[in-house]
Formats: sequence, structure tokens, C-alpha cells
Amino acid sequence: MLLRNAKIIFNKPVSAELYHMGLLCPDIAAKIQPGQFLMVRIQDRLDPLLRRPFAVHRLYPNDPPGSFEMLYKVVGRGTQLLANMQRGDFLNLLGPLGRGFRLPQDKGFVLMVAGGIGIAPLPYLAETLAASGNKGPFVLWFGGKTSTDLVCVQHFNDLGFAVQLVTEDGSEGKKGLVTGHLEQWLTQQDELPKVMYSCGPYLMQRSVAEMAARLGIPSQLSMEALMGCGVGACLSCSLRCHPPKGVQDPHYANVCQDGPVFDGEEIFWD
Amino acid sequence: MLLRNAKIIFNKPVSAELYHMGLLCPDIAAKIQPGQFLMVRIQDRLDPLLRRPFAVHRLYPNDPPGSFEMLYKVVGRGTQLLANMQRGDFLNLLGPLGRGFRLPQDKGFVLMVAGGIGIAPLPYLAETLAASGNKGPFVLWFGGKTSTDLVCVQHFNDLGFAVQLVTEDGSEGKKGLVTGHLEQWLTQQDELPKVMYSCGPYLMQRSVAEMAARLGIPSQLSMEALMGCGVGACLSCSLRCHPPKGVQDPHYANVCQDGPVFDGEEIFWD
Amino acid sequence: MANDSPISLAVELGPLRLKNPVMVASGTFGYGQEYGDLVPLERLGGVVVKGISLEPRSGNPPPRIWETCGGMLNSIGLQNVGLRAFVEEKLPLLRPLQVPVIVNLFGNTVEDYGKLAAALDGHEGIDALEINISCPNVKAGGMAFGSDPKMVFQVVSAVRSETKLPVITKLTPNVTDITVPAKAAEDAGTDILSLINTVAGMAVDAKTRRPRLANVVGGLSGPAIKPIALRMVWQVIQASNLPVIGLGGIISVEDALEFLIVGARAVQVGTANFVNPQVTLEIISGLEDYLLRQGLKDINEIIGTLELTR
Amino acid sequence: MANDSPISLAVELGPLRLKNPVMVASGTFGYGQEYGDLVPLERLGGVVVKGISLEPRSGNPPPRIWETCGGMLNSIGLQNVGLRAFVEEKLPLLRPLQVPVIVNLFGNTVEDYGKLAAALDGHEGIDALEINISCPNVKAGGMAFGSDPKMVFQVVSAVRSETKLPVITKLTPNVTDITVPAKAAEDAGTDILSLINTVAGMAVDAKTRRPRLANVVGGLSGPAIKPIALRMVWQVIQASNLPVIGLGGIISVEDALEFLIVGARAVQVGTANFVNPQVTLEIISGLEDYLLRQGLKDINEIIGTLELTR
Ligand SMILES: Cc1cc2nc3c(=O)[nH]c(=O)nc-3n(C[C@H](O)[C@H](O)[C@H](O)COP(=O)(O)OP(=O)(O)OC[C@H]3O[C@@H](n4cnc5c(N)ncnc54)[C@H](O)[C@@H]3O)c2cc1C
Ligand SMILES: Cc1cc2nc3c(=O)[nH]c(=O)nc-3n(C[C@H](O)[C@H](O)[C@H](O)COP(=O)(O)OP(=O)(O)OC[C@H]3O[C@@H](n4cnc5c(N)ncnc54)[C@H](O)[C@@H]3O)c2cc1C
Ligand SMILES: Cc1cc2nc3c(=O)[nH]c(=O)nc-3n(C[C@H](O)[C@H](O)[C@H](O)COP(=O)(O)O)c2cc1C
Ligand SMILES: Cc1cc2nc3c(=O)[nH]c(=O)nc-3n(C[C@H](O)[C@H](O)[C@H](O)COP(=O)(O)O)c2cc1C
Ligand code: FES
Ligand code: FES
Repeated sequence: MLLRNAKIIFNKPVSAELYHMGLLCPDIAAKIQPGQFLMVRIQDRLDPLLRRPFAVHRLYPNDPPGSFEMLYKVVGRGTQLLANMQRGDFLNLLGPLGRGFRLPQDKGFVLMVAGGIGIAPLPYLAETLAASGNKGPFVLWFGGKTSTDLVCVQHFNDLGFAVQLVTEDGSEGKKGLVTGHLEQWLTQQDELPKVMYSCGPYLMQRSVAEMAARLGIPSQLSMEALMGCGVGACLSCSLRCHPPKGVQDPHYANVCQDGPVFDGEEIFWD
Repeated sequence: MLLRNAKIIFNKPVSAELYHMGLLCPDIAAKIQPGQFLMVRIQDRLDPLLRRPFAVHRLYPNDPPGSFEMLYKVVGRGTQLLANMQRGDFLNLLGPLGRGFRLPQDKGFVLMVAGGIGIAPLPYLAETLAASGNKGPFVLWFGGKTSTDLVCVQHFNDLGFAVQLVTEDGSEGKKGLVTGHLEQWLTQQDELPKVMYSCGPYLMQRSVAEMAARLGIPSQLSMEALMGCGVGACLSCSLRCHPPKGVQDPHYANVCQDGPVFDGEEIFWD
Repeated sequence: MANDSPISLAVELGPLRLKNPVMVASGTFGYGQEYGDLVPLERLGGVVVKGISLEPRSGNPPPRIWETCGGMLNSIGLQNVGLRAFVEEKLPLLRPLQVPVIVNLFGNTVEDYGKLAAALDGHEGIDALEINISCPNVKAGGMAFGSDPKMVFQVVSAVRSETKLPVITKLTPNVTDITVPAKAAEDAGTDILSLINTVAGMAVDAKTRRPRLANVVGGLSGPAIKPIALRMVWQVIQASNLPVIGLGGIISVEDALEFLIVGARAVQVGTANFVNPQVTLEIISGLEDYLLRQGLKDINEIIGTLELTR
Repeated sequence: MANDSPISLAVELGPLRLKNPVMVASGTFGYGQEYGDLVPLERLGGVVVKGISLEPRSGNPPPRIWETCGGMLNSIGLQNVGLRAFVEEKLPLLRPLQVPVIVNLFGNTVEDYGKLAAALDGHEGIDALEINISCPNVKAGGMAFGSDPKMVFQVVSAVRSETKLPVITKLTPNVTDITVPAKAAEDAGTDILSLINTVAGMAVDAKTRRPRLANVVGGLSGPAIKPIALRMVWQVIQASNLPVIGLGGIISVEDALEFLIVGARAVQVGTANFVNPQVTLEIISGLEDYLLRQGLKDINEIIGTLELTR
């Protein structure tokens, strides 16, 4: 765990609400794994007070060396301030934090599912996967409210992914919810994926986990929670899980430490 | 009283601690009198919370029309944030506020006394005075801790002022406190000023008021106080004054409304 | 807001009818004139004037104010022009306006409160009295009236028996259980409760090692105290049947909504006026926008609608 | 800070000796390991661990936290691993370190507190116990122990009689007069007082009209509450002879100094750790710088030096 000031190397909108931010921070870039996250202090003052959690979207080993990119959505005060920051400004980062995605033990078919800003941690996972010698097939199912939510599709294509798009308003790809179309599609496949990775809203994650369980596929879900510390010190970021043996029920895991990536069957869905 | 967003047209250091900021705000520029002030909201967030009071340093009727300048000293959080602002940013201004300087009824000798950042409201007063048809003589006594405190002297020269400089460390002008040298100098003059204007630290103001009283000269002093509202609504900005007839003692005037400019004899010095 | 707006912000607050639930809080808006034409008073739900005592008061020596994180401390010391000057000089300026005028009052003794209420009762242009019980009781050695339920009962009874005007009792948050003084005020016949007054606080200048306020201790107000205020309003709503005015830290329409949703029938805005003098106008139009967005037509549809099941 | 530094930050806190007055507060620093090598624990004046109960506790359902202006609300619900796991798994990691370890404890009943104290008394590596009396008393219908001076006396007595370790009693600010529970704790034999715990607060999501916390009410902490904490510490300092640990909203060396100047002999830092994990280290070196600038050599030269004359 490191505490570092990172220099902003770019900060540009990709849609009305979504921004890409490039950060230079070789120490953190050298350590962070796909699915791990950073607690970002957006500025020096006390409003907003707490750090905000963000995933690493892409890692740039060479461009410049030690840099990476975040993809963020402007949803409130903190992210609005982020959007106002300029190239050359500094952000204070705490990380890498948490337990990230684990690569599948067997090579072969990998399925990713993203809902909205849930796409954020997946490109870095996809890059790592593609570099691991796995030849796929790789498939991304990506759902959003509308077409402008569906960013960085080209990058997935470049990494050898077949990308299936779904929008709630039908403005791009299939119309509806990603999980509905996905289930149907999955039942038509000859082969099942070795693993399903997923990131998105709670109800989507729940569907993915249940689908994976029904099909007997392991699922890894990157979960969200409101966070105080990001390191396991405050017990704010609870996610109800099935209690391990000998542990009292209800059992609350810390998303920041036990996650953010959980196996589907760990989670107690309510 | 107006509430306006003003655009920053420049913001540049004149020394390590002092900055000039140009603001474009024709409505306020058209109304504000020398010695009046503005309550500045430094940013949108809630830290810092309260507005900060600042005088108008110079008025620029034409350059661009409706613009003016503040001179400010970085002393704390709010002024540090001001120093970080950029050309093109906006500040929210409330003003013009308070009772400013009144021009002398008789033309002739006018004396100004400034201590440190107390110079801030005087150039605009000097400009107004020079434009009023008064031919002087005009004298400014200006004291600071060290030479870098003594800014905008040239401007006073241009307006026809004789400027006397004093620094505590002797790095420029006479060495010592401005009030000591001033008193000695005044006793050597053939003619006494028609009025003494003053702005600076409390103890300097007190000396000036007492000197003026001894010599029978009216004095007008721009005073400071911690302020909540700036408009007379909160009663935070008290300055102890001699009670008018029928008013209880102690009597506290509101610097924001009854001042910031007070006649020397109004103030109860403690 | 057009007069033919299909949205209604009008609320009933016990015997009071307000055109909207947004008032300015005592001590933060002077006697109503100080903000000039920036805030047309007729637009407000009500104006609560600076606390008035029988005799004029000088208040505390300066410094009287200090900014803290998200708030401010004040120790004005209840400086005011006194009853007579208020009635003669300040009230006439408010009387012609189409806005409910609420007079905040305080005394050094129980009797003072009664006398003030009696003196104000006869005057036209006053719509309600708000009793400030946060001030020190000189007879009880300076302990605040509001922290002792027996005293609360006595003060409110004294006011109640001397006036036919609606009586609002303004509670201090510096107590273990806010429902206790609330009940005492209710038993003594108050029509309405308002809460919270400031939270006692302190700050020190580490450089000089002196208190930031000449009075050492002052009252904390502003956004920093909002969670405390909201919690107390909610507690009182559950414990009492009286209408409640919520205040403490409100600076946005969301803040005002939080108080209405937990059950306050109106709100007051204090410190936020200093930050943004037009904040009350923005909150009022923000309430209309909120109702529109939620597909509602009447502010009463959201009052007390806190959803507790998950 | 070199060992041969001419500046001394060491303080005595009743029976405790600390190398500097800066500790981390319970519940904000886990069991000491969570911040890894970012904060070498040996540099701290002390480590107060997350509150421990006899049995493990699940805590409250999420959401458990909400950011407010200058602060945060939490309703963790005292989730903890329980006495046994603490002693077997957490304590062994702290024992070898050169830092005073203070165990924060709480119970549902007076007896629980006594049992916990007895159980912890024997264990090496514990330097003091800190009693959390802000938690709800199940026998008294959920009212906090700390708001009733009789309960405070009973709880502290129960702990006192079962341990030879120094006993710290941590006071809740949700009371009318903080000196009353302080006195009760003193009478019951506490060695040290610490204050304040969180201030009860609430927040609502105006969009969904639901409370931000599943538990509805939570504890407010962070810079927003500092003025309240400082005022209460000062009140207790004047009313009691016991050494006091000040906390509540400390996030800078100036904040820590304010508490020391009013008379606290040590401070704890809570919420600020989340904002800046190294804040305690910065405060410690900031205290040295302050002493240097003021031409002083020993932190004790500033403790309790509040200048009240003007
Ligand atoms: C492990 C993890 C990784 C994340 N990665 C990304 C990412 O790569 N890109 C991205 O756009 N978003 C990501 N999020 C969500 C992101 O943290 C929130 O959108 C952000 O904190 C909102 O801050 P705000 O001040 O704009 O919102 P506000 O609503 O003003 O924030 C108020 C409070 O709620 C918290 N909060 C609000 N929404 C969320 C949320 N969805 N999750 C957690 N806390 C929240 C804030 O941190 C803050 O404490 C991630 C969340 C987690 C838990
Ligand atoms: C009528 C008037 C006109 C002024 N004009 C100027 C000017 O033209 N140029 C200039 O540099 N300064 C001026 N000042 C002083 C200026 O307001 C303060 O320096 C400024 O508020 C400091 O803010 P800060 O956040 O940097 O300091 P901090 O110390 O962080 O502020 C903390 C609080 O104290 C208040 N405060 C601190 N110092 C002063 C002070 N000297 N006077 C009033 N409030 C203070 C702040 O407003 C804030 O509420 C004027 C003050 C008054 C009353
Ligand atoms: C400068 C100032 C003066 C105040 N004077 C009074 C007063 O005279 N009477 C009163 O009942 N409350 C007084 N208050 C308390 C406010 O009316 C209000 O209860 C409190 O500030 C909390 O609301 P806020 O956070 O919106 O300011 C005063 C508050 C401030 C900041
Ligand atoms: C997330 C969180 C958990 C806490 N848990 C405990 C606890 O277990 N026992 C306790 O006595 N205090 C607990 N506290 C209170 C803190 O120790 C401290 O008293 C309070 O937060 C005020 O200090 P601060 O403003 O520096 O955070 C907790 C506070 C927070 C924010
Ligand atoms: S955020 Fe503090 S434990 Fe997870
Ligand atoms: S600052 Fe409010 S009355 Fe002067």
C-alpha cells in the first residue's frame, strides 16, 4: 500500500458524463493488479472530506512509463471536482487496495459482463488476460442506458474480444437489459465460459451470479460500497456474505479488503 | 447592494505575499465608492464557508470598461485559494458595502497614512481625490515591515503625491514605525492637513487618530473586523465606539455598515 | 414562480399559514431590511427577526465570530435594540409587507419573557412569537433555560399566558434528550416547536493561545451541524404531535428537503444567508423543481414521508 | 525526529507514559495492522484498537457510512471479532511493538464490562483499557450508558474492580452537561478521561426519501465536530483533576494544539486517518516545529496554557 501524489497527464470527456483521466505514478503503476482500486483524495480542502474509490481502467507501461488511466462518471461533488481538474494538477492516491480479479486457471473461453460505468476495471483485466497467453475466445457483454454509455468498445475489439452491446433505450445494439439477452445467448453456445467476470449495478451483478451458479461457471464480481478508509480499518464498506464456518450470521465482509472482487457464491444476495 | 459573478481578468503576484487581481464587473464598478468593500465568495464549496471582505484598490473605467483591481495579501486559507485562481475564473461578489471615505469639504492639503496591506483602499481614494479638482498638496506616509511591502508607490507619484516610506527593518525609506516619523514630520510643517485618511493595523490607526485629535485635524480610518454577513444582519463585526446620546455603554458599531471608515473620534480605543 | 403555477408550496404550521415553508432564521437576517432588494421579503415563507429583549443590549466584546470547518462560531451576546426601538423603528418597516413576521424574544428571567410577550401582543404586524430558550438564565447562575425542562415549562407558560399570538418555542440542542424540553414546551401550551439553535462550541488560536472568541464559548451553526439538527428534528417529530420548524445547517434545497421529509412542516435558513444571500430564493424554486421532477403538485405530499423499510 | 532531538514530546497521562501525545482513535485504525507500513506504529503515542465485546458482533447492515459537510456519519454497529479472536489473533501482532496498546471495550450490560476487564487484565501487551460508554444499554431499553451518570458510575466501577490496568473512560458528547458523567467516572475510579465520542446525527436521501444509514441514526465525526469537542474538553478540564485525552475532528497540528492548550494531555485522531493516513506522523512532527518556532523545548510547556485575559 502506497501513498503518492500522481500528476494528471490528461483529463478529457468521452461523453457528457464520462471522463478519461491519465495519471503518472510509476510506483503504483508497478504494483496494481486488475480489479484493485485506489482511494483518491480529490483536493486539499475538507469539502469533500473523504477519499473516493476508483479502479484502474488501463495501464500504460510505456506511454509515459508508469502511467495509467481511470474512467470515471460524474455523479456527485467529488467526481465533478475531478472533471474540473487540469493537466499538471496532482491527485493524492492511496493504493493499490483490495483483492482484484484472478485469471482463470484453464485457458479458453472468458466472458465479461459490464453495466454502465462497470466497464471501468475491465479493460485492464482484458489486457492482462490477452497478455497471459490465453487465446480466448473472449466475449464482452456490455449494457448501458443509452449509446453514449458504451465507451472503449474498440479497445476490446483490438484485444480480440467479440463485443455484444445492449442499451435500455435501444439506441445501440440490442434493446433491453444486458442480463436478459446474455442468458438467452449463453444457452445457445456450444461451450460454456471458464469464468464470468462482471462489474455493474447490484441487480445486474446478482443476475450474473445466479446465472453463473445455474450454469456451474465460477463468477468473479467487482462490487461497490460506500467507503471510509479503503484499507479495512473502519468496517464501513460491508457486503453481506455467507458466513464461513464458525463465523456468526449475518456476516459482513469488507468490500475494500475482502473485495472488491468476490466470487459469486460468497455473496448473500438480498 | 448587488450580487454578481465577476470574471478574473488577471491575478498576479507583486511580492511573495501580495497579489493584484483584476475583476470585470461593470455593475459593481459603476457603483462602488472609495473605502467601500466587497464580500467575496472564493468558491462554490463549503470550505472555506464564509465570504471574505476586500476593498477596491483601483478602478479602471476603461481598461476594460467596468473593471477594477483588488490588492490582497495571502494570510490564510481563503487568500491562498484566491492566489491559486486563474484568469477566466469567476468570483461571486456582494457589494458595494459599507460607508466609504468622504472627500474633504475644503480643497487643499490631504494626508494619507498606510500600514502594510492597509495601502489597499487608498489608491482608489487618491484617484478620486485627484479627479475632484483638489490640487493638493497630497502626501502619503507608507510604512511596512520591509521594502517588498511598499507597493504601488509609483502610482501615487503619478497622481501628484509626495510619498514618504518607512520600514521596520530599514530596508527602504526611514527605519522604524510610520507613526513615529509622521508625528515628527507633521510638527515641522507650516500648514496642517485638512484631513488624515488612514488604513492599517489597529495600533497604527490608534496613533493616527490620537495624533489627529491632538492637532485638531479630522481623521477617517478604515477599520477591520471579522465579518459574517457584511451587511449589518449578524452583528459579528463589532468595533467599540463612544455611544451616541441615549445609547447604552459599551456601544458596538458594525464595521460592515457603520464603517469600515470611521471618524477617529467615534472609536473607543482600548 | 408564476402565481398560476400548478405547484403549491403552501403549508400550515399550527395556526400559521405560510405561502412556502422557507423562512430566515433569527439573528442571521437582522430586522429584515439588511439584505435590501436582494431578497424580496414577500417571497419568503416568513421572517424571524433578531432576538429582542426588554431593554437594549450591547452584546459581547469582539471578536464575536470565528469560521470553523463547515460552520461558524458566534457569540454576539444577544445584542439588540430592545423592545421599544424594535416596535418604533423596525416593526413599521416590516408591517406593510406581505410576509409573516415572527419576533424572536428572550429574557434574563421568566418574568422578562412574560413581560415581553405582553408588550408585543398588542402590536399589529406581528404574526407569531418565537421564544429563544437557549440564553443563560441569570437567576439560575447562567445555566441556559432550555437545558432544564422545568424552566422551559415556566418560560413557555409565562409567554403563553400573556399572548394570543401563535407561540413557537425554539429548542437548544445542548441537551441529552431533545424530546424532554420539547414535551415541556408542549405541556406549557406552545403551538409550534422550532429546532435547533446553535451547538455550544469553542476554538483557540494556537499561535497566541487565546480563545478565538472574547466570550471563549460560542454557538456553532452552519452545514457542519446539519446531521445533528436533522436527527433532533426527527426525534421530536416522533415524540410530539406539534408542528415543527426544522433548522440547522440548511444551505441547499436537498438540505431543506431532508427536514421536510423527516416531518418538519417548515424550515429556517440561518448561516447560509451569509454565504449566499439569495439561498432562500434558490431553495424555494428548488422545491418547485423537485416536486415537478417527482411528479407531485403539493409540498405537503412530501412532508413526513421518510421511508424506513428497505 | 532524531533521538537526540532537543525537543521533548513525552507526556504523562496518569499512570501512562507516552513518547508523544498523538494516538489513533478506536474504530478508525482497525486492530493496528490495516495501514501497513504507511504508519510505523512505534512512532505513535499510542494505538487504541477497535472496540471489543465479549462475543463477536456482526454489526449493522449497510449502508453504514455517509459523508456530511466536514464530517461523516457512521453506524458500524460495533462490529468486532470478539474477545477471544482479539486476544488470539490481533494482540500477538501488537505485543512486540514499542507502542502503548489501549483496548477499547464495550458491553450490553454492566456485567459484560466487568467480565471483559477481568478477561483482558491478565494479558501481556495491553497498556490500558478504554471504556466506551456511548453504546446502548440493552437492559435500559437502548439508552446509552454514557448519558446516565449512575450508569457511568456502575460501568466504570465494574471495570475498575476487575483490572489493575490504567482505566480510561471515553465520554459521549450527547449530554446536557459533560462534567456530570466526567465526575461520575472520576468517582468510580477511572484514571483518565477521553472525549469526545461521536455526536448522534442523521442524513436522508431526498431522492429516495430513505435514511442514508440503514440504522437511520449514526455518529458524526470529523472536523465538523471539533468546536464541540474542544468546548467539552475545556469544560471537563475545569471541572476535574483527571488527565484528559482530547479528540474529535483533529486533522492538523493546529487542531491538536488547540486541545493541548486548553489542557488535554494527549489527543486521539480518528476520521482524519481516512483522509490522510499519515496525518498522525505529520501532527507529531508539526508539534516539534511548533515548539521550535515558539522557542520551547517541551510539549508540557504548552499543555493547559490557554490565555484568558485580553
Ligand atoms: C472499488 C470501487 C471502484 C470504483 N471504481 C470506479 C471507477 O473506476 N469509475 C467510476 O466512475 N466510479 C467508480 N466507483 C464509484 C465511485 O467511487 C463513485 O462514483 C464516487 O465515489 C462518487 O463520488 P462523488 O463525490 O462524485 O459522489 P457523491 O454522491 O457526492 O458522494 C457521496 C459519498 O458517497 C460515495 N459514493 C457515491 N457513489 C458511490 C459508489 N457508486 N461507490 C462507492 N461510493 C460511492 C462517495 O465516495 C462519497 O463518500 C468505484 C467504487 C468502488 C467501491
Ligand atoms: C472592510 C475590509 C476590507 C479589507 N480589504 C482588504 C484588502 O483590500 N486586501 C487584503 O489583503 N485584505 C483586506 N482585508 C482583510 C481580509 O479580509 C483578510 O485578510 C481575509 O479575510 C483573510 O482571509 P483568509 O481566509 O486568507 O484568512 P484566515 O485567517 O484563514 O481566515 C479566517 C477567518 O478570519 C477572517 N479574517 C482573517 N483576517 C482578517 C482580517 N484582517 N480582517 C477581516 N477578517 C479577517 C476571514 O475572513 C475568515 O473568516 C479587509 C478586511 C476588511 C474588514
Ligand atoms: C450570528 C448569529 C446570531 C444568532 N442570533 C440568534 C438570536 O438572536 N436568537 C435565536 O433564537 N437564534 C439566533 N441564532 C441561531 C440561528 O437562528 C439558528 O438557530 C442557528 O444558527 C442554526 O441554524 P443555521 O445553521 O442555519 O445558522 C443566531 C445565529 C447566528 C449565526
Ligand atoms: C468508523 C468509526 C468507528 C468507530 N468505532 C468506535 C469504537 O469502536 N469505539 C469507540 O469508543 N469509538 C469509536 N469511534 C469514535 C472515534 O474513536 C472518535 O471518538 C470519534 O470518531 C471522534 O473523533 P474524530 O472526529 O477524530 O473521528 C468510531 C468512529 C468512526 C468514525
Ligand atoms: S472502507 Fe474502511 S473497512 Fe472498508
Ligand atoms: S458582518 Fe454581519 S453585521 Fe457586520
